[in-house]
Amino acid sequence: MSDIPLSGQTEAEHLRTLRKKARRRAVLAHRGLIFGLTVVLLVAFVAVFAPLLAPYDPFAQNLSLRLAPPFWHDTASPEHLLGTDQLGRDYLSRLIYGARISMGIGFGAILISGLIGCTLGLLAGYFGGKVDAVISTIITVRLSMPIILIALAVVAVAGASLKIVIAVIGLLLWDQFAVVTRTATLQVRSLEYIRSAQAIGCSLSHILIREILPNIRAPVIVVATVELAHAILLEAALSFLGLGVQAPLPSWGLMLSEAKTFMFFSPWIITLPGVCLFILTLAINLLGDGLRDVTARGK
Amino acid sequence: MTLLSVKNLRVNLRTDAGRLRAVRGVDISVERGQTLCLVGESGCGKSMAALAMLGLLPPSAEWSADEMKLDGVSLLNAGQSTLSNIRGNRVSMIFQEPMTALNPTFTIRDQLCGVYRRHKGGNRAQARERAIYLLERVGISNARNRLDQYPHELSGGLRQRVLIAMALMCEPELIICDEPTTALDVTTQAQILVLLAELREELGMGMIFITHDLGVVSRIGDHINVMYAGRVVESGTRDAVLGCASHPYTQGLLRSVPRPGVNGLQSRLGTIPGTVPSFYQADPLCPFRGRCERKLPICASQAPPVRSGAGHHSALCHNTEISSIAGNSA
Amino acid sequence: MLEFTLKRLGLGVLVILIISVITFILSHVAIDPALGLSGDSATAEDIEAIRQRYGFDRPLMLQYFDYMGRLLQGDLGQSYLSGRPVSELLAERFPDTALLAVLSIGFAMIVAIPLGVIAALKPNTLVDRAALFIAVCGQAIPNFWAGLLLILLFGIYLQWLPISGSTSFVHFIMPAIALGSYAMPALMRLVRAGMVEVLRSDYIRTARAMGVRRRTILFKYGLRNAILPVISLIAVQFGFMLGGSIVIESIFAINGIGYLAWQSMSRADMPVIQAIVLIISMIYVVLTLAADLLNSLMDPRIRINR
Amino acid sequence: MTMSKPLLRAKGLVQSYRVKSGLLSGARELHALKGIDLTINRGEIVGLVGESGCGKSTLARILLGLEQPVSGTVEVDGVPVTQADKRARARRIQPVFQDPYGSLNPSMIIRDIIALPLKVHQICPADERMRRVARLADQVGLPARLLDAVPGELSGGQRQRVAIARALIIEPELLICDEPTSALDVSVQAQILNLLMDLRRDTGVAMLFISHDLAVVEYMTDRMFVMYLGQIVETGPTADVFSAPGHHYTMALQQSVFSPDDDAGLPTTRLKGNPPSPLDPPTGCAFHPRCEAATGTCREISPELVDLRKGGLCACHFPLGVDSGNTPLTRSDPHALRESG
Repeated sequence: MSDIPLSGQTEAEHLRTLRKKARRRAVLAHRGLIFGLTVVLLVAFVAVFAPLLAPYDPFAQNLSLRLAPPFWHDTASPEHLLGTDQLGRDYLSRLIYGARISMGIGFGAILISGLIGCTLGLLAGYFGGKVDAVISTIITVRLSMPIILIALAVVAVAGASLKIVIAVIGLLLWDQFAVVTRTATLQVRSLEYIRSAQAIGCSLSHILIREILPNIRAPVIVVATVELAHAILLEAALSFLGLGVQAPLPSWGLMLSEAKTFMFFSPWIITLPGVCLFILTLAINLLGDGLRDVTARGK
Repeated sequence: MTLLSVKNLRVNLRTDAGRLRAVRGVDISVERGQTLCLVGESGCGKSMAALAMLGLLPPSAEWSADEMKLDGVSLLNAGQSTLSNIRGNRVSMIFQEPMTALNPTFTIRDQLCGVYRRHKGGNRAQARERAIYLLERVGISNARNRLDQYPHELSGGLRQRVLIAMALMCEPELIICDEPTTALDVTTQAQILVLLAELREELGMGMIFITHDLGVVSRIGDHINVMYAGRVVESGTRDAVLGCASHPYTQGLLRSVPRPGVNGLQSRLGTIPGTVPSFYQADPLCPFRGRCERKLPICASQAPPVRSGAGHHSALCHNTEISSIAGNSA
Repeated sequence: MLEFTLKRLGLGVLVILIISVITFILSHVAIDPALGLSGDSATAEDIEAIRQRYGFDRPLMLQYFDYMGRLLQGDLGQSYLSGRPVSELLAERFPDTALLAVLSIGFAMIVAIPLGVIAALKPNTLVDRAALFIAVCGQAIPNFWAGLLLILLFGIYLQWLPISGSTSFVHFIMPAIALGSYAMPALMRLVRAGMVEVLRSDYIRTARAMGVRRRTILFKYGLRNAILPVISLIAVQFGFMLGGSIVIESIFAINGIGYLAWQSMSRADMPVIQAIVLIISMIYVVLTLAADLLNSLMDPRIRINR
Repeated sequence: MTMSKPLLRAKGLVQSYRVKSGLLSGARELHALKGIDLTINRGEIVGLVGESGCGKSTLARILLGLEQPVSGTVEVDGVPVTQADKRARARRIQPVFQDPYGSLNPSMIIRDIIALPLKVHQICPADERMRRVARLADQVGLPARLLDAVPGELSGGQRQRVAIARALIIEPELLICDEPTSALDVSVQAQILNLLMDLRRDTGVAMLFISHDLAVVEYMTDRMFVMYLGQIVETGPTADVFSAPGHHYTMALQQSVFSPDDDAGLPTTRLKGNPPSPLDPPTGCAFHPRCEAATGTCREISPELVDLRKGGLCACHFPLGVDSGNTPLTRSDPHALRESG
């Protein structure tokens, strides 16, 4: 019955393929994104397959070969590529296992905080009014408390274990998720497709999960990367202060802390774990920036 | 002498999907005391053409023209500082969105007087007198007190009036209005149109009025350029273009507007089938050929000629006769 | 404006009240305060005696009101370790931490604001990329590691700066750089983003169409509107500096409240810890309140309620 | 066409919002609707005209059940509908909104968007659903190949067709079209208006057509209402309202319609001043500050809707086309009130 043949389709399809191509090009041309993605995947791979990749048992001490320097030194021990620590443990193996701790704690923590933050943000943004007032106050309270101090205090009270550290970091880092989800939901809420869904008679859960969530995923993913880096640094800081992961587990932060007494004579012993931490967080941040650039471009 | 004369203006925008050819060779000429309407649907390049004339294009844009003269002086190689001295002084521009077009953190006085003192110098009192005079002239009651208000304290209609006053602070020779009434209520729109027409008369300015609304054109335009896909497809006096439209696109547009006294049960609106062609390909042929009811075989092989009739009435089409009456044209 | 102030003030008080509940739980519920007060060598009877003397056997609500009452009088309790009043300890240690935080935020601002503005003015150029690179690196370097590297470089190899202590201004240079480098990237990004957004706005286009000079547009219109959100972020970051000082102070042995917190932490000296948490939170609340008020003074959209 | 029982009847709808301006001064009331009566018969297209802030979108949201009025009732088929039978109402009344770029979920494909109402109301099995979607897409002039696209790949007009298809798929009896073409170009607007007229002819669906554009309302509707600041100021058969408007505001609106004729001059505006703020409405007749015929009576007494001509109501003390001298016409004349009450 339509009297209007819509012949412009070739144009829309043409644009669609052009945009897709452009986006692929943008992703590939984004050096930060590619670097970040590669490093994060690599570290994840190392973390998963640590037992297969590590040349030595990371806990095995060899007191006769303490503080052996890495390969670029003249006095390097040929068996230990990156030398040994103050107890003669193979440094490369400990660094490989350290990736496990960092990635495990990082991902575990942002899973918890993402769940808390997104739920609060969605509810606050969608309902507004009193719900928003209450949730916004909770967010303000959380922002007002010094993270490291609270984390340390809780760990001091509850005892330091891997699970506790994950839980504490997860329960503290949800604020940015909540803030960003709330803002994004507020923007989407007033759009007419949400009103259409309401007028169709869709249930609340359908509206929140199917209509809103998929359309705010881009900013949430970007926050997730920022918070992943944040969680990894926070774990390192807690362990560095002696109230995070406990010895003899090889956390990079703990390794730094244990090594700092020896840094005057063996500077590489603080350089190596620090470089690992730096490169991993750098990669995660670059990945997040890259995702932000690429998704913003699509709009 | 022609106030503003632009020949073969082209504007390209660099985008992810390639080079978007927004304006593809447009000629514009405005006389003092005359209103030229650029009319066309969204995306036809009318706003880009106007921004190019003032050097206000976004950084992603590049432009070229064979000629661009203000009062006989070429602006083709003018630097930013020359253009900046012209803008707001000899040529002013008013935009569509009154709600966001004023700086929220400065008072009306700061913004009006700033423009005056930038171009005309003078002391605070002079600038203030001029601002009050103009605010009253554009129909703002209580102008003295309004001076110290911030934009968010005014309604949309009032803000548009403030913007008009701001554009007139230095008595420009040419004013460019980019859809100045589109965001306003219909009753306010009529008031603003009358105001702009009166001011043009009073100050002897030339005016370029950009709009998508043929009804508005019929009320305020002296000369009309109908734009489609980055080109002027028909040009002529208001009476010629609206009364004896020659280009199939103009005719289609005019047929698609609901007219007073007509109900949908009695007659259907005319429509233009299809959609606008790609903006990404250089195409010297007629941009309208894919949607045209009167297309000829030649349309697919040769660029359309400019068919001219009496009194500057012309259309870019193979299959048309310009039939306007010479007596009607200015 | 007055209403806005009162509203913000009310929120601040509410937030501090909620935090006081949390610190109360930390110091009175999570661990047994009687155990802490009595020391390691106390017998079960000693502990019971202390519990009764301090009223730790009463209902928690009563204890909380007591606690609040004492807080309002400035009594923050007594350190388990030294036995001295916590308020005294804090007063001793606070100046060093405040100095460190001010220097750090100063360092961050001096680097971030010019870099952000320049990057915004020349987007996608070498300057912009360099600024972005500095920001990304600053964000990724763990500040305790940065501290250690600074010690190695300037303290050990070059021997330009002292590596520990807080006796002179010079002692604060390295700690301030280490701590400030973490706040700098966020500030820089916000300045850049704010500037880019403002420069793209309709009213800047209007100003350009009216021939307003580029200089005026950048520094009068642009910076003023772009700086509004930055004020809030500086307040927020200052709060983070105070909290983050714990790591840096422990590395550089600066005798501030961060160092005190770390010392107390390892011995579970809860009165000191809860007091520090409370104080830092209060400073944060006051600073963000001040920032909001400053913002509203500069932004007529908030200042004038229609 | 007219039946004894109207499809939809709204009685005395009042809506107000609390606009918070601060802690101390308390919240101010924004009276969005001040007692609206409105009926829509089966198969009828009813127009609702007014400018921004007059409350027309609020009315649409109340009729759709998206917000609750402070007082007043909405009846469908003579039965009052309440918040409880939201889903039942949704099956009979569906919206078409203004913004074609905001009205479709950008992360769903067109096919699923159109099918969503069927799924939510569990009307038919999945394969039947897809057949219905295809049929309706054809009916609204949407090429089948677009069904697997996402909204971002469609033009404004195509999106509005999708919105219309989604609204029609559960075969509602009433479409509430809230400015369905005001974001579209004229040539696309013509396509959508034609489509709506065709759908009305083929399916007999009734419509409430909300617009600020009087020309479009004249083209589309059988009967119309004119709203100003939360009140209906004039109503009647569209042809009558246009041929002889009674309210001065209707007249002003009519004069603000510019048809593209070659001999039209500058518009004549008899309106004074600027539209008032809904937060601070004028006393008496809300239109009096802008009305050239306003007298002292208009400043003090709010006129009620009275019968002006057969089937038409108008709320004006001194309506156009009625020579009443200096005596206000409406019942709200204080003397008349005294006599009757």
